[in-house]
Amino acid sequence: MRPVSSQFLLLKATALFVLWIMLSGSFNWIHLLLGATASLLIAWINSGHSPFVPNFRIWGKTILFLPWLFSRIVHSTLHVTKLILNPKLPISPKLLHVKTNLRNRAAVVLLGNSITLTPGTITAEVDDSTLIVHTLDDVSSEDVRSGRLEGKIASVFGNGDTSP
Amino acid sequence: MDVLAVIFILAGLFFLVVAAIGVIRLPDVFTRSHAVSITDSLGAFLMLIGIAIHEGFSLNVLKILAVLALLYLQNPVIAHATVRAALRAGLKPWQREST
Amino acid sequence: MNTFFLFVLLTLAVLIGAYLYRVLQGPTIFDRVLGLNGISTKAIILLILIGSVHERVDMFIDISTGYALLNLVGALAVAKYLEQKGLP
Amino acid sequence: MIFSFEIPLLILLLLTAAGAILVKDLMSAILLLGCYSFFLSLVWAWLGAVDVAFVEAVVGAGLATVLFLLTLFGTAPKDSRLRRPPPPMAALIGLPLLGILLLYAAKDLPQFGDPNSPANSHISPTYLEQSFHDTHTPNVVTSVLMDYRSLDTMVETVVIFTAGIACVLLLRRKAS
Repeated sequence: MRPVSSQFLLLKATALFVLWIMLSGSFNWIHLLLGATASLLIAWINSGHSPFVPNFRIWGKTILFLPWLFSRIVHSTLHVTKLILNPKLPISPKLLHVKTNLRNRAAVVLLGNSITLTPGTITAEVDDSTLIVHTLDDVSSEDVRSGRLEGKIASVFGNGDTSP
Repeated sequence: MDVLAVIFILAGLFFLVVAAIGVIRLPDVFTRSHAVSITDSLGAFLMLIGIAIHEGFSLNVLKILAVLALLYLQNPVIAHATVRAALRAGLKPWQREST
Repeated sequence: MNTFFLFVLLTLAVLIGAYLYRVLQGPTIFDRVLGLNGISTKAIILLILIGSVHERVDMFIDISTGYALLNLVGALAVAKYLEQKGLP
Repeated sequence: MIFSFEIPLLILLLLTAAGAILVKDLMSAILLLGCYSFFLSLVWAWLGAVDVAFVEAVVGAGLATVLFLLTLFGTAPKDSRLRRPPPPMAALIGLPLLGILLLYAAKDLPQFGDPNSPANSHISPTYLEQSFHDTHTPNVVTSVLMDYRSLDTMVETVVIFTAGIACVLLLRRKAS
């Protein structure tokens, strides 16, 4: 078992605590105390599972990456909508094998999730360096094939791709 | 304010209708999962933003945004798990016969 | 505004019917799982809409959050099961 | 207005229930049951019974599906298809008759939300006004469950606890 990162523990506990406040909606001190205790306890119990060590430096860049991703989602949603509403159904689905140079596991997770979140492409299998992507047609898979998405994510994570 | 909410909700409804049509029309699991992901990405987004505008600013808006974030985090995971299970179970993706 | 919400609710019910057709009909088990996932996303939206109609959104959002979280567990369990057992 | 959204929900509910009975393998039946309890929770939510809807959504749609799946994991042979004998004649005739009888009896019940019905004119106001004085519990539902019906709830808890122990015994990993 890896040593528990106290930063990560606190982060988890804070997220849980925010969820607690949101669900209870009460700022009574006994409720807040109960919530803090419960979230710390849950974060501590679950601390052994996560393979990721958080890297706080990339968070700002990740948040900047999200609007771009959202614009791509809107773009491809409109494209898939046109495909579905077309009476001839002009789709040519196929499986792509996409090699990725990303070495950071969090980066691969972000890549796979972004691909799946974009309509028209879906990650079917993730290996260490290969993703099998199912696409609806060639237009919707353009971002993946041209490596644009991967480039964006690589720039989010910086060039420090050395840590596996 | 309400006009804006109505516009957002109707736009969301449009994408949900398109997704339902896709789920009926498309030929196999893999292609249908694309149709479902339209719902998850833009339909739910527009719909929930519309409701949030209708509600006005309060703690509820924060909760709605949290549900939205939850949807955005979990739907790709579910879709990926389903499609991966389908692929590993040996389902062959549908292809057009003419090519 | 309430009439409009009722219209939206009825449309969503019809759309759920489309997904239910996929769950009932689906040639493979994966189509059924996919239909169920679609229905659960609609469920979350519908619950919040119903809350908006009843003007008690805060309570209904709690339900939809709980439902969404457990839905994730359920869907992953289903996928795991199918991965191990293959096509029935 | 209140009834116009229930009808499509009830139709969906009936379709799902029929599908769960008629479907050919156990896995699909489990998925359809998940659908079913989700629709049921929507009906509860629409009627305004939020806590029942919450329990139905969390336990019925979420937890029960996972528990059914765990059971399938542990017990299912390779072939989980259902082979069921045709239903007996008595059930085919008797159950619809019973349903008609129940519907006929339901006609005499007070209307939904009728302010003059006995439940709304005597019982509910008493509990709403007296429960805090009696039990000092801020939530009326909790006070009814935990104080007025405490014996009932205690025995229910015993039943659930026993079921939980049985589940743990059946599902725990074999120590090898």
